[in-house]
Amino acid sequence: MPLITYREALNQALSEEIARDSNVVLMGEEVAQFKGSYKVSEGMLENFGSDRIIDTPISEAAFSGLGIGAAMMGMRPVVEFMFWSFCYVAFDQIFNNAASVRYMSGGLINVPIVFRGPANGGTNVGATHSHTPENFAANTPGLKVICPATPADAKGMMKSAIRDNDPVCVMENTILYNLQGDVPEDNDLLVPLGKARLAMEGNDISIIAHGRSVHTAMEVAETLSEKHNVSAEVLDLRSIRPLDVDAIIETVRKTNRVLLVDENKPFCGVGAQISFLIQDRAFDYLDAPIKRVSAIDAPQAYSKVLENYQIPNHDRVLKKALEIL
Amino acid sequence: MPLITYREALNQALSEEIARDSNVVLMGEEVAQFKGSYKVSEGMLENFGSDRIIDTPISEAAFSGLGIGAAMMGMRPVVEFMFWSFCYVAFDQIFNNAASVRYMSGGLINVPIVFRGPANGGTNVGATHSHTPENFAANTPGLKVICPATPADAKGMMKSAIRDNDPVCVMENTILYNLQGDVPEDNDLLVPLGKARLAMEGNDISIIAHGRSVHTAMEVAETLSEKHNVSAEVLDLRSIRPLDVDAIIETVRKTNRVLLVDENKPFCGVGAQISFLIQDRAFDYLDAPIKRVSAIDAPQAYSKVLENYQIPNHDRVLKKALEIL
Amino acid sequence: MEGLYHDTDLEKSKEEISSIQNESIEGDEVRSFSETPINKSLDSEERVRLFSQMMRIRRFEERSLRAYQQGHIGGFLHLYIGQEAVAVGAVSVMSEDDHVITAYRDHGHALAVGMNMDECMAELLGKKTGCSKGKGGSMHFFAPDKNFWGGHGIVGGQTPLGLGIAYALKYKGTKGACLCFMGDGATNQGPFYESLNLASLWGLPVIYVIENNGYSMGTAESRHSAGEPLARRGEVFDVNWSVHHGHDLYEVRAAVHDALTLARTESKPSVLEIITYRYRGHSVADPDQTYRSKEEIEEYKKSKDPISLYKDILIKEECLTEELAQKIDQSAKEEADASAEFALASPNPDPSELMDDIYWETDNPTDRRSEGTMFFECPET
Amino acid sequence: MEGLYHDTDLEKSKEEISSIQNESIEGDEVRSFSETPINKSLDSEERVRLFSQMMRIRRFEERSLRAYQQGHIGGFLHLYIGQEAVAVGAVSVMSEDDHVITAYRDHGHALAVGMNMDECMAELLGKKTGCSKGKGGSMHFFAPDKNFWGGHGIVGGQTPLGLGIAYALKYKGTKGACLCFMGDGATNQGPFYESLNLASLWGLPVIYVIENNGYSMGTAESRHSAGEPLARRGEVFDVNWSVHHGHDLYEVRAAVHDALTLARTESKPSVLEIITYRYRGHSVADPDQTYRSKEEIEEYKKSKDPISLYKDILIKEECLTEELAQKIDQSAKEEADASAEFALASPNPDPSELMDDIYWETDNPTDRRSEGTMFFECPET
Ligand SMILES: Cc1ncc(C[n+]2csc(CCOP(=O)(O)OP(=O)(O)O)c2C)c(N)n1
Ligand SMILES: Cc1ncc(C[n+]2csc(CCOP(=O)(O)OP(=O)(O)O)c2C)c(N)n1
Ligand SMILES: [Mg+2]
Ligand SMILES: [Mg+2]
Repeated sequence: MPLITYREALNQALSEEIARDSNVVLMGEEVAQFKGSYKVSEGMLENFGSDRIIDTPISEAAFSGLGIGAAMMGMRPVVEFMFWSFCYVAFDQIFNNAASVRYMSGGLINVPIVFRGPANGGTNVGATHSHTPENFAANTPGLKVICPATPADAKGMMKSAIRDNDPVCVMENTILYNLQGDVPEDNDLLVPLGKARLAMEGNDISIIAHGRSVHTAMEVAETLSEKHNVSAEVLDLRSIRPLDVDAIIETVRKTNRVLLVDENKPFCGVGAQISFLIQDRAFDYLDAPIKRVSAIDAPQAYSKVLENYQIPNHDRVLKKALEIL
Repeated sequence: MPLITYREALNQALSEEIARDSNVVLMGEEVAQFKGSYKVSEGMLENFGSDRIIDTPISEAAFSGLGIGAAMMGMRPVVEFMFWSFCYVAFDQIFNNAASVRYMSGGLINVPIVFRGPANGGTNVGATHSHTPENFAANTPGLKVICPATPADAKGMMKSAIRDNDPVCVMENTILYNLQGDVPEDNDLLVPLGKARLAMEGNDISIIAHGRSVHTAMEVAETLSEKHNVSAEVLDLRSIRPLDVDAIIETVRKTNRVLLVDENKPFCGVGAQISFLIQDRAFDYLDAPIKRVSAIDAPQAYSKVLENYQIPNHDRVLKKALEIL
Repeated sequence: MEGLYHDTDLEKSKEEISSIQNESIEGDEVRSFSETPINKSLDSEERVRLFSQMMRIRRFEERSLRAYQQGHIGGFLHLYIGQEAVAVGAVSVMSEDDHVITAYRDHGHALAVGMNMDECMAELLGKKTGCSKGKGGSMHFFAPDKNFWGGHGIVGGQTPLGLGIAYALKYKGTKGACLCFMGDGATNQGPFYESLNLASLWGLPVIYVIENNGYSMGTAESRHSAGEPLARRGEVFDVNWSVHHGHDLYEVRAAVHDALTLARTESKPSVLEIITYRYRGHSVADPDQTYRSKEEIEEYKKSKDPISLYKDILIKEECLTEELAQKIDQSAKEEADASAEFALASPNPDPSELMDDIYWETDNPTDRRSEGTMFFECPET
Repeated sequence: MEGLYHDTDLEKSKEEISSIQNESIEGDEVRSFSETPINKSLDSEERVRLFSQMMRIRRFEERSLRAYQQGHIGGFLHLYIGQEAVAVGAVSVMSEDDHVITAYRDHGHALAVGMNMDECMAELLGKKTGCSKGKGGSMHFFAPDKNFWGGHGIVGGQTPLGLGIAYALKYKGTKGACLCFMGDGATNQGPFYESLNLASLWGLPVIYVIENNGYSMGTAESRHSAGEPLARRGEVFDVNWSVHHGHDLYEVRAAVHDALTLARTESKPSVLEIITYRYRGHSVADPDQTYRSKEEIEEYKKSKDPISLYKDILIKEECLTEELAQKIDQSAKEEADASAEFALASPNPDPSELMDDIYWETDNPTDRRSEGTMFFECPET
């Protein structure tokens, strides 16, 4: 299997689906001539031309809505946000129109659109550019939301998202773009939405995470094993909605101790919902309270020192894991 | 104590604060000449003139941002959304600018603004008009959010919100506007943010709710007492952020069983966060899993029959309570 | 609204705005729009059908108002009464490749595109037989099979969607256009301007039809917008624009036809402002007394009613007699009554249906590719 | 950008756009803006101070670029180099009751209003001594005590805030105005148009200064906007507008002075478009090769550099000698170097400070009126 980056995996997924289906187009700020602000769409303008790879003005509300209108008509637009943070200026289009138009039409319409872009902290770009709205999207029936953590998932889940007949929010991570991983060379590599990935098997504690926090969880699991003789299981959620509740319950029943890690701000972050589900469905299996590590509850700080502490990092996660054990 | 409606209580709070402080103005669509879409601001244009009670065009992003800019300059604007649902077209202004400008300026600026309006379902206005974004607001450090359930709180908390030096989101409820209650005739009636209200004392189960769900919880508590010989305690959160965590833990320690009721959609709704807090801090006091009743997980339905079932109603809450007991 | 002819100063701007021609306040000159090819080409039957459509819309809405007052309808009910010539005129010049999208005041457009009264009235009553199965309500009528994409409740929120429909048409090489209706108040929403810029920049066949009824809820145009006329907002984006009388069905047809032709042949957008008036409150619940006078409403009903003006024209044109007009009216009333009966007799949706129509995938379980839990609180079964 | 003078066709529109006068490509005619009262009134010392300010901004940014390249700065760094005459010219005609707000390319404005290099450089390095204590970063400089309200990262997001500042000034009866700076790309955000309408409707003293540097990131103006010039967008809202050369400090001063006077005396908004150019990539990380040629950049540096053009003028005006200019330059460099040393030597903020500056109330615990838990995950103590 070829070793490629998360960025290349996304590029392959987009390119393959654009080649495969003439209804698929990619649009967003700087995706074409500039090759993408994070170079995800490098080479695509040359390969597919300006009808398929489309530069937009800084009009997120208009081009999100444009994508939704086009999707209602049977196209399959992939709309890039340079950062997911910018969905705030297009919030109504995504959270009302994309999410509700099927319902309000009694099922007459469906909206096969993908909204994608990075949603993460850790790059010192400050409060307005570091939002992680997967909890907002997952709160909204009608939307699906996924957070691939590996190159293979970036490719396989992106392809599934594009072929999905419902609106899917794909939340990537700028820090993962350079991450390398094995990715099968398969034009039909489809990783289903809603299926978690057991990233590491273990017996003593379940660390449940998504996005970049999966990698932090893996590092902590290694430290736990090496330095503390603790065998941690790591579950990568991959998809927030649909959610692999069964896999969550299974690991909890096995280890009886849970640590939830994600980059959301804590109040009503994804971890809150998962903790509810666990205590609801595996109450008798819990040997200790469920703990969470999320972003520290401040607007995202600019300073490296502050931000590195603010987002879940190895030490904070390790410390919390040890508290549970 | 005079018996007045929730609507009149809001009107009194706004009027008293406008009379008291020349920096306070009320602006929004139809608040002046039309007297408010829900007549909350009836008579205020006549009393305070068009400099203080200001009709705006349908430009939520602009007038929210205008309010924030004016608040940065020391004014205390009260910005009305005809429905909180319309905050989606002003999302960036509220969730970035109002929430983060203090932080990004290292504390040089504060934003004493109130955003208010109804945020509720139950009136058959469909998916786009029935959002309850208190979970989104509470997720966002920098914002405060309150959901008064009674006329006395509507008045006392609104006054506190206006005098608060931080941005406060006040989420009202169209169905409560006609609710009557005793409200002290006190120009300085200030109900502090962040203090829950024990609405009913009991021993067997804690029903924790906010907004209109408090009244549903009370009805259920009565049914439980009358028909099932169960003594329920009802805690009205009143404020979501700040949150009265102590009061929550106290009632849980007392009854050992918890039912959370709110109108949020379930995934990452307010109940999710509260369930996390309870299991985290009162794990050993729980005799049964925490249960929740929230809005059923679909875009808000238009049909009365569907919507009355969709939002937490007496029967659904009762059924869930009985499951726990 | 200062005077009777909206505060766009229709009268004053007559010279500047070429599209407004031959306005005759006294109403006794010959109107030039009957002479435009698109109107001349109408045969007598077609002319009468247009009359009948306007009549049907009005009677449908009057009937729905009664249903509301009788407590059968909840939520909002925004009536279109007074504006009928806009939807009927515009839709009547559409080809089968043209599409429509509008705001929440959508009953007129729905009936004009050919939705039937039964499904519409049933939707108002929130019934299972409604066009959206009772899930959308008054503000959210849809009929994609009739190229009608709703019915949208958030002011201005449909303007980017209309752009997307036009984009898809152009992308697929269809020689069609999208008519995107909106109110005067909706011009105050930012996404409209973002859309104008994109429409012009990319040459998209979208036509923004501003139905300027003089008020955004209770706010008169002069209190919500600076700079007039509103259609001129297109100018600075190099978008064609013009202003028209909405009480004149022929003028609406001519204007929309021209814009559609421009869209089809040159793939260019337009902004059309159609001056019109609503007789009823913003929605049924609104008192309607705080912001305009009874006299103003009466004056409009008397001298600018699109239906009676058109009736007079048809009688002059000898396409219609008073008698036939009465018959048409009577049958519209009966159809509306029947739709109310249909709606009343229809079943309510069942709570078990709450979870349908959210995701295509859960509605088509055999084709479902995703796994996992999709819903987190469902009706008890 | 098609040619060298932006694709606003500055040349062609010369006749139409009254504000653009006496453009001399060869640069040897006398410029009329030196004759306007606001410029004539400048004494020699003041003229030199303006030169020095531009120089300081340039050297500061060059130094910050080096710090970035050395790995001391993370995140974004959007340099203003090439545009200095806009901020310096505009701010130089402000009175003490006038206010400024801008976007993320804010270092120039910050230094122009009088922030010192140390606090700015320290902020770039995320240090405790930074103007925002390391919490805001490059895009978020603030100095309310100097009437400077930031530094805003979301494109167009500051346009309603600027409106609000103007609103507050008018409400309080202060005869001041708000200068709201924005880029050409920012005109594509809807809230700008909502703000223009409100500014005009309510007569608010806000001046939108579009710093048109020809590009929205890598997207040339002709690829992001239809209809030119951009300032004309104000016209349909009845907002005064004009287009100006940003390489001419005197012209910027004259234009902003006129707009400020209009704002102060008649409480009317304006849109000023200032044609300018940035020499560096959109941000430091950007390669800058995909969308414009080296030749284009060189041509601008050679013939339109605001600093060297102004230097020539001052020498002609006998306010400056080459020698003095060199000295000023040298001292700007030294000041910039010193600021880098200051920043490097400054302490980082401590994680315990993460929770400060979120709420006024938690920062002022003795005055706290609310109760309950405000934060849900805090640094361990
Ligand atoms: C974003 C948003 N803000 C406010 C409303 C509430 N609202 C519904 S209709 C309306 C007035 C719209 O006026 P106009 O666009 O002129 O259309 P008309 O009602 O006259 O047909 C308002 C304020 C809304 N639905 N959406
Ligand atoms: C809403 C939003 N969308 C996208 C971005 C990313 N972005 C930052 S600056 C920029 C280009 C802005 O260009 P312009 O307004 O011309 O200003 P300039 O950079 O030329 O000063 C973009 C796309 C953003 N910050 N905010
Ligand atoms: Mg209107
Ligand atoms: Mg630019």
